[in-house]
Amino acid sequence: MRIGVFVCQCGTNIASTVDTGAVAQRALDYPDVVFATDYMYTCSEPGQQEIQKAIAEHRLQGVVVAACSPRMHEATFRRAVEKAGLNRYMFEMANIREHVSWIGQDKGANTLKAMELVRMAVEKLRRNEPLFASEVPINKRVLVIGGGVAGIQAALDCADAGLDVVLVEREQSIGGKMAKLDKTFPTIDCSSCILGPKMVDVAQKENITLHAYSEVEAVSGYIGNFTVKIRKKATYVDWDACTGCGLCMEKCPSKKTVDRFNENLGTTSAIQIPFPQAIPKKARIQKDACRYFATGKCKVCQKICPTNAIHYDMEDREVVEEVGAIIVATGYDLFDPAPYGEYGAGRYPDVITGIQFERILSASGPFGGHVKRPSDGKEPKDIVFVACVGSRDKSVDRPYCSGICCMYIAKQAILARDHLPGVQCYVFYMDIRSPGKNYDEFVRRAIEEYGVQYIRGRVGKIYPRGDRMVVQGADTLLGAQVEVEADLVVLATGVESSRGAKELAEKLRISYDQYGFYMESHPKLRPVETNTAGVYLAGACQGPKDIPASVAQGSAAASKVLALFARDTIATDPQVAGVLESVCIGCGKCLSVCPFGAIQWKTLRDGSRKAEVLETVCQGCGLCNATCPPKAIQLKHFTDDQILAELDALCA
Amino acid sequence: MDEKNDKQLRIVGFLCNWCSYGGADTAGVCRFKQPPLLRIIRIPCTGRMDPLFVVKALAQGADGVLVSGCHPKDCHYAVGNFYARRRLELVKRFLPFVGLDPRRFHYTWVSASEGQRWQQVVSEFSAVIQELGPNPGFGQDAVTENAPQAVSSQGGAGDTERCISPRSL
Amino acid sequence: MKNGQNLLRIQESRDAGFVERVERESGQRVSQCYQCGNCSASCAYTHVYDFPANQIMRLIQLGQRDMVLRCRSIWLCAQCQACTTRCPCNIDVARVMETLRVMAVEAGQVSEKDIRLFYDEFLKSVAAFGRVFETGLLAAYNLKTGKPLTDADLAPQVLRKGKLALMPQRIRGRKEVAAIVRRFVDAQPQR
Amino acid sequence: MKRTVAYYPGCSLEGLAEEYDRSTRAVCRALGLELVEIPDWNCCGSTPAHGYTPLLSAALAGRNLALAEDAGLDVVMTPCPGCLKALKGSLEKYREDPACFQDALGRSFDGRVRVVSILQLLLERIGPEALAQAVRHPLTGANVVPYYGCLLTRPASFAQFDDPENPVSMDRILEAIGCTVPDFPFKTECCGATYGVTRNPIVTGLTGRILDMAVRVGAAAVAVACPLCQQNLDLRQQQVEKANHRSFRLPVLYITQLVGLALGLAPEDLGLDKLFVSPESLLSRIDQASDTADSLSNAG
Ligand SMILES: Cc1cc2nc3c(=O)[nH]c(=O)nc-3n(C[C@H](O)[C@H](O)[C@H](O)COP(=O)(O)OP(=O)(O)OC[C@H]3O[C@@H](n4cnc5c(N)ncnc54)[C@H](O)[C@@H]3O)c2cc1C
Ligand SMILES: Cc1cc2nc3c(=O)[nH]c(=O)nc-3n(C[C@H](O)[C@H](O)[C@H](O)COP(=O)(O)OP(=O)(O)OC[C@H]3O[C@@H](n4cnc5c(N)ncnc54)[C@H](O)[C@@H]3O)c2cc1C
Ligand code: SF4
Ligand code: SF4
Ligand code: SF4
Ligand code: SF4
Ligand code: SF4
Ligand code: SF4
Ligand code: SF4
Ligand code: SF4
Repeated sequence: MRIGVFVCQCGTNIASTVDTGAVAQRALDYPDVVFATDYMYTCSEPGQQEIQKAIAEHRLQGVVVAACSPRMHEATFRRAVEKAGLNRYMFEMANIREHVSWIGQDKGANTLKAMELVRMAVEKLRRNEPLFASEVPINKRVLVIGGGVAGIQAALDCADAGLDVVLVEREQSIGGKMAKLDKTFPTIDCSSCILGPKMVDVAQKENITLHAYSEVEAVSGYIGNFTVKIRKKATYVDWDACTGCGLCMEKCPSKKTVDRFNENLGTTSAIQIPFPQAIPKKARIQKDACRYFATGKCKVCQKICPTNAIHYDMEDREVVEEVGAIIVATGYDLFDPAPYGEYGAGRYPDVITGIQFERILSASGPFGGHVKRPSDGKEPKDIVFVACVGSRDKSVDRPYCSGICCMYIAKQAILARDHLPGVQCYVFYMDIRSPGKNYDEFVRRAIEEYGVQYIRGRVGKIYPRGDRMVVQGADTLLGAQVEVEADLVVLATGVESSRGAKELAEKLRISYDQYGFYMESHPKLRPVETNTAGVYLAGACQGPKDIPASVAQGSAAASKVLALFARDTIATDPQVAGVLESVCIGCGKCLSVCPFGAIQWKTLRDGSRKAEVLETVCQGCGLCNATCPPKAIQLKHFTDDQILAELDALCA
Repeated sequence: MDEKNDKQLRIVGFLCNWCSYGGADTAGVCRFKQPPLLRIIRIPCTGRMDPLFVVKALAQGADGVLVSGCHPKDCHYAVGNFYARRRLELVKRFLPFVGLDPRRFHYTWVSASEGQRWQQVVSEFSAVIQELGPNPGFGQDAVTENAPQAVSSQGGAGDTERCISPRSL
Repeated sequence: MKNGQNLLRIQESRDAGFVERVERESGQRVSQCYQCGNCSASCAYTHVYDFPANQIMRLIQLGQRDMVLRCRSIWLCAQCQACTTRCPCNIDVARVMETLRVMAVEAGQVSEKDIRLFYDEFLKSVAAFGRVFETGLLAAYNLKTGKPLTDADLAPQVLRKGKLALMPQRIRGRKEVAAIVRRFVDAQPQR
Repeated sequence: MKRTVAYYPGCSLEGLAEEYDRSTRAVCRALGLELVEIPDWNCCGSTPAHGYTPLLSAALAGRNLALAEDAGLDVVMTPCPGCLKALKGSLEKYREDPACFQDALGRSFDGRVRVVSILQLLLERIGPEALAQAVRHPLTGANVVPYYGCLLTRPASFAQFDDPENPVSMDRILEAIGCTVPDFPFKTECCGATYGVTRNPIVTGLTGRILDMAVRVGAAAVAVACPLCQQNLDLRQQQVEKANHRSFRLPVLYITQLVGLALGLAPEDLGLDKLFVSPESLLSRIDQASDTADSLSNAG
């Protein structure tokens, strides 16, 4: 190999504490080096031309630049050598500025160190090989998992841009938590008025395929080309036939079915459309509540259905979708307050959760929007809200803030006052967290205009006295124990990761934190990407989030997909792992360590099993390389050979 | 001037590209002075670290080996540094058996913004190596088993792993 | 703050090592208390405390050693464990209160002398007989506090039911028990 | 499972709570549980020892555990939650630092024993079903609220038995013997504990609150499992009534007394005569109820 070495003076940045001339001179002694020089500003236009000229003149096959950090200019020089006809990977940098000239004053020691670094770079370069990026075609369809507001937003944005969208929702209808809300902070607009049209859009867009009451079973493939198996769960109603007329619900004799959409505050029929605005508006039989499934008798719905949509023998069905990118928007679940025995949730009917109160406030809720307490239907005179139930509490393993409850408490207190002007609201809180635009003003309005009493302290115990509940708490501002008698107590239960979040993450090969929230690539700079290329995040599945933030993320994830799909192919980074089949013993260690699932089995003609790297999936971490017992799998550009050569150059 | 014959002590550093290499750059940009013993080899991730590299370096006469990567929950590749920690911990325990002083090997976590911390890591480790003197080769070191880690800024090494991988680790 | 102490020059009265000492001796991370107030909300004695439990925790965090050790709350705490059961930071508040009591005795800063006296008489009784002699304990306590009529209203009833022993139970191993008590009590400074 | 259990009555059960001792022994005997009183046991030190230093408490209580061990017994039962706490604390201290513990104790100790309350013993060794079967006179028609007191199940990490906020062990026993158990929100509220003597007004206040809640939920009697609770609720009930200007006249019985009644044991064996508030009202109700039941079944 014919190697050229360029030692940069960087003005005086390097030259003042490194004898660049001597370094260049010394480089000529290294094997394969046929040309060496020092230069004032190597990265400048003329500096780059100098390199190109030398490549031509000295028929160089590789170039070493000893200058600043490769994190600064590696890309610049790679482009320069490429222009002169070399492969961009036949280039190495020695960092003699950040790692040498700027950190030491002793010119002798610095010069010596610079020489060694150059020698290491030369030795590595001697073992470099040309690498070529490959182009893979992109399947421009996108899968959105979860049809809450975040998923809906992402699906609509993608569909608006003309993409084919597959939306998978686990429940019978899309809408997520927002569909259950009455009004929304900080503007108090009606949740279904703003979400409803978006849900209808989803149903009407021709390029959105909605699989409701379905779950993702398996995901294979990689960015640009995923294959997804989806299980459509049996609804016992043929949705192609069902018109959503609701006759079956009316006539179904099994009316005592717990109404999950209304957070167990009411009852519904065994065959049900969860709420009037449901999308798709189709009926489903809840098997465990249906008389026919229990006793073999009934079939009332089948008789009444005008379109013969009922099929008791329906089974789960599997569909396969091919997509190029995946947006995960599976949202969150709410903390079950049962561990707080002292609050009596579950034991006392008038101790409810925030989402239950949301249903009580809703005109389509169990009480038709009249604020009543569940125990006896009386209108409450005093309502107490308890903040941070299952949040910021290490004793129940929920040390994080749920981020939304301070705001929804203020909203619910305001709405309660709007519904029942005579009602007095109290809020026990530790801190009020309201950092969004117009958020603190909203809380102040609750306090100042709506007269909501905020009490700074946690609640110790809630117990019944007569037909009211006594809330025993502290007012730490007063330094006193306080008691408030209430007709209704609302526990602001915290946000936790969606049920099944971890299992889904494993299918998608994305990571999650210890509480089951998905991990973004970078908390600030790559908030909707995951470490698995082609998989993006939106909404509360990444962490507690309100609607504005969820929607913003939905759009952000969609824009990431659009950016990816703006090209027909993707170039892959060729610095990936590769397997030397003759050396591979088929032990499978690399398959089990690869964090990205980039390695798969390949069977050779002789029947032997060898590892094979999916170059488009491999991220180039090198874990497999370090793990492989016979060193059959090597990370290109960072092979054992290359690293050991650097080591040898230094020590030998 | 021939660097090969110079009796200066040498430390080989293996630094991950994303965090620690950047941290060393930051220290440079901030002009944080450091002893000139260290020679850095850039690797994509500490997960790339083959324990063999450490042993080879010391066997070939490097006076010290320093490995540094991203903080445990910050790994660019999610879990690479987690594997690294387990492997390097084993190396550390293995060194005394081949007659090498385990103090010649140190691993830690430094992020790209922690220039100051990098300066401290390098200075302290260099001081340790200077105190130990030149590497006499296999079996020659006055091995102190269970020698307390001489570098105090090891912070990250003991940090608890909070990043959970979807695959069994 | 109660006690009319509405100005605290934090550094003047600060004992910097206090938090650490309390943490070490109680095994509890008092510095993790984030002042939610649940301990005070749960404590049945907050109404008689001079400082509610959460303020004790706060004062410890601020290193206000004297104020903490001299306060009455630590002596009125009944060790009912309500605070400990409910603290969201997993702090065993009752254990902290108990630790403070021990520290107050060591420092000779006991505020509620009669409660301390009751403890002393109790242990004397145990050391003497191996078991407490309730009648004798009550008599001694009443005599020493100068409140001879404490619970006098109950005495006739108790006697009628034959429930109050007039003679102490002496166990065989009382010397051994006395030795145990002495190992600790003698090590304490006198009030 | 070994039927023999080491029995640690504790000082209270020798004095003001002697009926707890008597009824405990009687009930265990009737249910086939053999109690072996720890020979020459000593006071556990109670709150005062703990107030000095937990290690003193641990050592005083520990002597009893060591004696039980010497007697070859591996389960120690004590009816008193105060003693229970001291004995469990002793085991904890031993586990923390065996050497230091043995120094304080002045004898050797293996830490093999387990400490349980009478409730735990009844539930673990007999169980509600078997108990219900052993009942001869179900206390049908009796509204009895279970009052556990603050110490029995708290702190949870220590007690490792039942729920710290809403315990149900006593509820289950009461239901097994036929009682009706109303929801009682003050199951674990503190009654004033040891401050009967030193801070009487605190006790009359806290105890008054508990009795008031018991009356509100319709209790005809309170079941307790703690001698201190019993003293405050029963012996001091008159003081409480005076301080609160109202009358409760609410019988307060040890759970063992109630179980004994249901098992058909003689009132003398249960020490019912030792209660200050007469249980007459409760007993007559039960009689009435069972009379009606009898006559109903006769008629049927
Ligand atoms: C009581 C209460 C009041 C609130 N009030 C307001 C308010 O006034 N203003 C405001 O801004 N925010 C409010 N919020 C917060 C709001 O609910 C959330 O910000 C929002 O719902 C988050 O949307 P999302 O799409 O990320 O999640 P979700 O709404 O949870 O939607 C996730 C969807 O994914 C589906 N899913 C989950 N797992 C899978 C799977 N494996 N496969 C397929 N589908 C799956 C779920 O069924 C669900 O439909 C309130 C929250 C509560 C609890
Ligand atoms: C003390 C402090 C500490 C902080 N610490 C953190 C932290 O630790 N973590 C964190 O996440 N956030 C932190 N922040 C917040 C962080 O600074 C902002 O979130 C972030 O900088 C916002 O980025 P931006 O691009 O929206 O706005 P900016 O950073 O304000 O950038 C706007 C740019 O637009 C230019 N500009 C303005 N008007 C015009 C015009 N008319 N024409 C052309 N150009 C224009 C400005 O010159 C500027 O360069 C901190 C903020 C402060 C004040
Ligand atoms: S299943 Fe039939 S009856 Fe029921 S809603 Fe659908 S079309 Fe109407
Ligand atoms: S068959 Fe089932 S779903 Fe249909 S009407 Fe009868 S109970 Fe309802
Ligand atoms: S948002 Fe408010 S109520 Fe919710 S967890 Fe955070 S601080 Fe508590
Ligand atoms: S204004 Fe800033 S400092 Fe004040 S509460 Fe809001 S976020 Fe915190
Ligand atoms: S280099 Fe990393 S991502 Fe690539 S195959 Fe190996 S382990 Fe997987
Ligand atoms: S670890 Fe190495 S030998 Fe084992 S399967 Fe992978 S490539 Fe082949
Ligand atoms: S243990 Fe003490 S401080 Fe805690 S609640 Fe009980 S009496 Fe109050
Ligand atoms: S309950 Fe715990 S965190 Fe809350 S104030 Fe008390 S000690 Fe502090």
